Amino acid sequence: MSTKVVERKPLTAWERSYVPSILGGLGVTWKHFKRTAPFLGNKPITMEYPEQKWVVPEGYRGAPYLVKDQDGATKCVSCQLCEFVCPPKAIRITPPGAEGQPADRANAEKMPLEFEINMLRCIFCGLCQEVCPEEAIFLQKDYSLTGVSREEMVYDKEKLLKLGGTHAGVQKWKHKLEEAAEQETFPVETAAATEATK
Amino acid sequence: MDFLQNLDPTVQFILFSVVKIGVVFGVTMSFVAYSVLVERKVSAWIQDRVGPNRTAPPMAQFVPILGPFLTRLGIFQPMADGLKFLLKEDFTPSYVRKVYFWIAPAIAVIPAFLTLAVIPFGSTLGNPGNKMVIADLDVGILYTFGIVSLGVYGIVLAGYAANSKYPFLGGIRSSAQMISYEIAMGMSVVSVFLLVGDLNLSKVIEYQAHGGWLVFKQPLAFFIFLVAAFAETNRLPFDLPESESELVGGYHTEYSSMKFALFFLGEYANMIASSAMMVTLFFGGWTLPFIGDPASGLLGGLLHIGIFVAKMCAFMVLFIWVRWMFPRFRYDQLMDLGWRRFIPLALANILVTALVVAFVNR
Amino acid sequence: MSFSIPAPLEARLDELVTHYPVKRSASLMFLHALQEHFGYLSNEAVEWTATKLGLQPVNVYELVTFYPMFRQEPLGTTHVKVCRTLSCALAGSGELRDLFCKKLGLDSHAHAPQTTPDGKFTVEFVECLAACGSAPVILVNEDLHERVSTSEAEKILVEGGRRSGSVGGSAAKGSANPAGK
Amino acid sequence: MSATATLPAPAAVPPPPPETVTVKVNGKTVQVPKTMPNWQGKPEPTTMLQAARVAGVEIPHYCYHDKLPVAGNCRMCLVECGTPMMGPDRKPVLNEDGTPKIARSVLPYEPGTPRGVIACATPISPGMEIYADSPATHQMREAVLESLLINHPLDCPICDQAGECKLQEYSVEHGQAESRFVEAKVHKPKAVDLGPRIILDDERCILCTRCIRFTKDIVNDDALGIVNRGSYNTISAFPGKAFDNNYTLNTVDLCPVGALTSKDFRFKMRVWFLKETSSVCTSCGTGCNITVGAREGVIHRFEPRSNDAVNGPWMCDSGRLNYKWIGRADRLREVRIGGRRSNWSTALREISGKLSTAPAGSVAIVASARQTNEELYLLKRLATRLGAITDSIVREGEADGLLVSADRNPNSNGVRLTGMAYTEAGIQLPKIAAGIAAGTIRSLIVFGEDVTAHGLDAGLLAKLDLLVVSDVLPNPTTEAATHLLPGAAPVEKRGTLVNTKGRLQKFNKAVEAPGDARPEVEFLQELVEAVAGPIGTATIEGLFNRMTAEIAGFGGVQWAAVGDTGITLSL
Repeated sequence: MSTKVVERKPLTAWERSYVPSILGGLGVTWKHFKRTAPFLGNKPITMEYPEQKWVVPEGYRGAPYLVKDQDGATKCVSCQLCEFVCPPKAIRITPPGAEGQPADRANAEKMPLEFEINMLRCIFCGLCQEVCPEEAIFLQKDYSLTGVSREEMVYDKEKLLKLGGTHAGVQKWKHKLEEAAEQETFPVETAAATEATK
Repeated sequence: MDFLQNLDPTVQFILFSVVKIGVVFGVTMSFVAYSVLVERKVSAWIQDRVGPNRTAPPMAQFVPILGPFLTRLGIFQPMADGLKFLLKEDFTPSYVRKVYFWIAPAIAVIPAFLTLAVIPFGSTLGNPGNKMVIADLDVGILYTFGIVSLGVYGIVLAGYAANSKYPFLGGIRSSAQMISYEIAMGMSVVSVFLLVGDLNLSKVIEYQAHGGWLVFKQPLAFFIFLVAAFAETNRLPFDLPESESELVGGYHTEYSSMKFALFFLGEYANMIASSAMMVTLFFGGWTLPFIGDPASGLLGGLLHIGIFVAKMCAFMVLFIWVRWMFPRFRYDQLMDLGWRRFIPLALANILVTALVVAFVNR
Repeated sequence: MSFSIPAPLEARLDELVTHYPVKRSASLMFLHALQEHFGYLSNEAVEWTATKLGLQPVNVYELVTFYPMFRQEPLGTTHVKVCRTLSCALAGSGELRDLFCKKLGLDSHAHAPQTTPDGKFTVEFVECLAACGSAPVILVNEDLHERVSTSEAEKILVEGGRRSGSVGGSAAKGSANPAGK
Repeated sequence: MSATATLPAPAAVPPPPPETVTVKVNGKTVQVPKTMPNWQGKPEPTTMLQAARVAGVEIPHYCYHDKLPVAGNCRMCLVECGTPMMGPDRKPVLNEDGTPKIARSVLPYEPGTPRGVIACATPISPGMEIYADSPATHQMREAVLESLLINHPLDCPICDQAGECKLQEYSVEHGQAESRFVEAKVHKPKAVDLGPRIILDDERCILCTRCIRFTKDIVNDDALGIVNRGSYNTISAFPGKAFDNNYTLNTVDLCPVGALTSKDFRFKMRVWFLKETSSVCTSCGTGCNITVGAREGVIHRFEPRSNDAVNGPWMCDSGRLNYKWIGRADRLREVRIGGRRSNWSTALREISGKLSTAPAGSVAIVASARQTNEELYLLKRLATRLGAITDSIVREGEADGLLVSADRNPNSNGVRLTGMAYTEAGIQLPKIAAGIAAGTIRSLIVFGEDVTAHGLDAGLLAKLDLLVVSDVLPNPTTEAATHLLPGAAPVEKRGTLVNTKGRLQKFNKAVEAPGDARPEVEFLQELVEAVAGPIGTATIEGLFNRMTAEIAGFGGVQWAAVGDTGITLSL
């Protein structure tokens, strides 16, 4: 630990009268006034929000939505890791169960029966996105979420998928199925699986 | 006009006084409203912002070009603010001392308006007897100081009545600050009156109309008066009674709605009064270097009023400007400045002026 | 399909069991015998073996799926085994197989043995047939053909088309559809 | 190899023989018994894995299971070891400091290369050193895991085993961070319907054969086998034959990976959300120890809890799936008086008022052998005070020689011990019926049984002045009740049961009872205190201790002595 002692020059009498500082302050404020006031410069840096929209930077953590793959199928396989990791417990997933609807894409076997995010609880921490093994949930750019009731702010699966849009990526399950179809080892089963893709 | 001239002088005096009071009061009120707007706009521009630019009455949008332009300038903002002050819930906390709590805002605002009574805001209007001052007192300046020192009661009472520590601290600070600077302010003016030789403010203007503005003869007195005026009106850099960052809102922390608005009104009315005083005492009042004689006609009278108002506006802008330029003083610095700098300086100034008047001007 | 074991065969197998200290040891011999008789091992054959030897069907089924020489599907009348081990592969057995598959309309990339729909031919790619010196080698039913050329292969196909069925249970099916190439 | 002999494991493990062997595990010297019980409980030379356990070192393993024959095929338990070196004179070679020189096991054809041995199947020898933490051991584990993961689909997100998967756990603990395998994986059949309760995912299977050995050696139903060859090995039943014995779901527990999954639990809930509560199965008199997995008041599964004195690590499928009625929509959840909704205080006040003034002999109580000892004890106090005639209902089925008992009541012994039924249950029922018919019995208290199916039909019940019924699900008796008290299912309360072999076991509360329903002990206590005077304790523990002190059959056992796995009473 070394301490650096900052040498402060003693103020001269002129400086101690505050006059130079006052003049300096006047100069600074005048410069800005001149730049911003109408008829002089008119260059305010304030963004006028509802009309002018902010350009959301890369990596911004907005509302988490579910995404679909390029074939329009739900990517989520209902592994519930996000539900587990979610610090404010905003995510609520209902797994399909044994008789529940089959996944809408080939080979994934499973997709959530219901997927709810309570946007009032969500703290936009991004852990759900980080933990998702399927790249099915992403924090997107939406930052102004409004509603007139608490119920409305609980986004269900349909809404989340609609808002989330499509996210292309490695189609893990489809790829596995294609790979399996190439192998002739278990032709009967793979044929059935291929049929399931349609 | 003739029937006015033919009225009984007493009736005429009463009639004119009532009109003058009404006009001065109305103009001051709208001045307060719009100085708030100017304050917001100027601060916005100094900080590269836009300032109030949304509020508009519903019909404003139907006026092409002008409507949106005025809206962007925020012309309608003070109306909305005023309406809001009137309509907001007037909340009185249960723990306050109710009588004082209710009286305090009134005490804060009334002296500010009373000060304006002795300000000669123009020469004459219409006939030569009709002086543009509500009360042409011969002891105008004493009256002013007497009234101004009452203003502190409103703030002290507000701080005390709120029965809460932040307002209380604000009130304490305020009383100390105001008392301190009143001395410096009063002393600075003594030298002016030594030169003029009269306490009537109209006479001060008369003196300046011929003898030149007193700011050139008494720059030190002006400077002390200016700084003390900032302190007296609780404006930055001397807004310690309010100081949001330390005392939440200072003496008016517990106030809302119209009672809060009265404090607000009081502060701006004080600013206006101080500006008017400075214009009168040091900047020749309604005169200009080449316009010194009382007006003979209606037009000239209005011109003089215009000159006065313009000078006053300049000071208002100065008040506003300074607010966005300086950081707040520390309390000990404030006291130090008042007692150990300004009072000796003012005393010295009196002495020097007295000597000059006694030996040189004789 | 009715499943019946001729009495002499059953008697021979019953006798076979007595050769071993543990009944289970006879399972491979049973399966060979049954495959020889039926041409392939149906699930019924597996169950019959298991019952005979006091086993669970899955125990026998494990054996059947383990050994490549056991078939669970009927074979074609002409069973062509093309060697795919190194020396034959270098000498062009891959092309031979492609030729067979193309002529017979079979998928040349399939892993498992493939039989034509009319049941006449089965083509299989197999491991070493132990005649590396005379590659490429193919085994047509029980006959080894060495240094097989394309023309020879085509000749084999023609011969096979004429063959009227001598291999196992699928023979009847094969001859029922005489429309050759 | 008979399953009958193995399943109900011997009541008391014989004390370890005095003979011990000294071995070193990770440099720590330990004395281990020369023999230890094998999967059937018979003494066998102690293996390295068991010795390491004694030393407190867990050697990772997949195919090895305490209660299954050793197969030694997963190779996960490979460890490096060494034995004392023998000189040509057959004397131990010594180091310079006088300690015996240890020869590390090396490959015979590549001398010097360390060679691992499988700890699960290798018996220890005196002076042996086990290096469960050496670099070579770690390397072997890493290699084995890599090999097991080559064709594994890595579909943990959809796999029900995730969270309790040995493959996951060991991969984290012993595996490599990244896969070096770039070729296409072998794809095997997925979601194969193996039987009515089991789904098999062949891709996830690591061929440890635990399931095969379990069904062959424990259940005696040799239904599964490994078919095909090499990389294409799959577990399979014979085509067309379903894997459908009453113990199939144990293979799901046994399966160290997610290959065998339960159809019942499939895709229902991730295991890490489940709150686990120790409990006891109440489907039959065996009283298998179970773990209840519940989340937010919903029961998702029962799993066996290991208890060698009762069920070992197994339980039957019928018991395991016997939980769905608990969440049924038609559960009784309202207190009813004369069919109208009421509340507990009113109902209990009315009942105790009527019972207090009932003449002796005019009250009958039908208890249930599904009730806990504490409830039965309270009922007995009530019966004693009222001079009531009591009985319980017999419920019999067929025993399967393994875990399912012929007695389908979980607490028949408790009923006998508390004296709610005489040596033989059910013999008093005709007397009660006759009493009601004759008008001598005016009040009937029924707990958890449908008496209309046992000789007390609706006509008889209509003759009663007071019919107090406590039950969980509606039935004709609850319809006829003048006072209906909704009770709690076993998973919604605490208590003790005595199984057919006299094992006293306690179970805990996993979820809350729905609606107004309350555990019977709570309201019975209020009722008994109102009618028969204060008991002096308000807790289950206190009640239990009072009961065992009063009733000789319980042998004065204290609640604290019962423990998680129970205590055997001499009946």
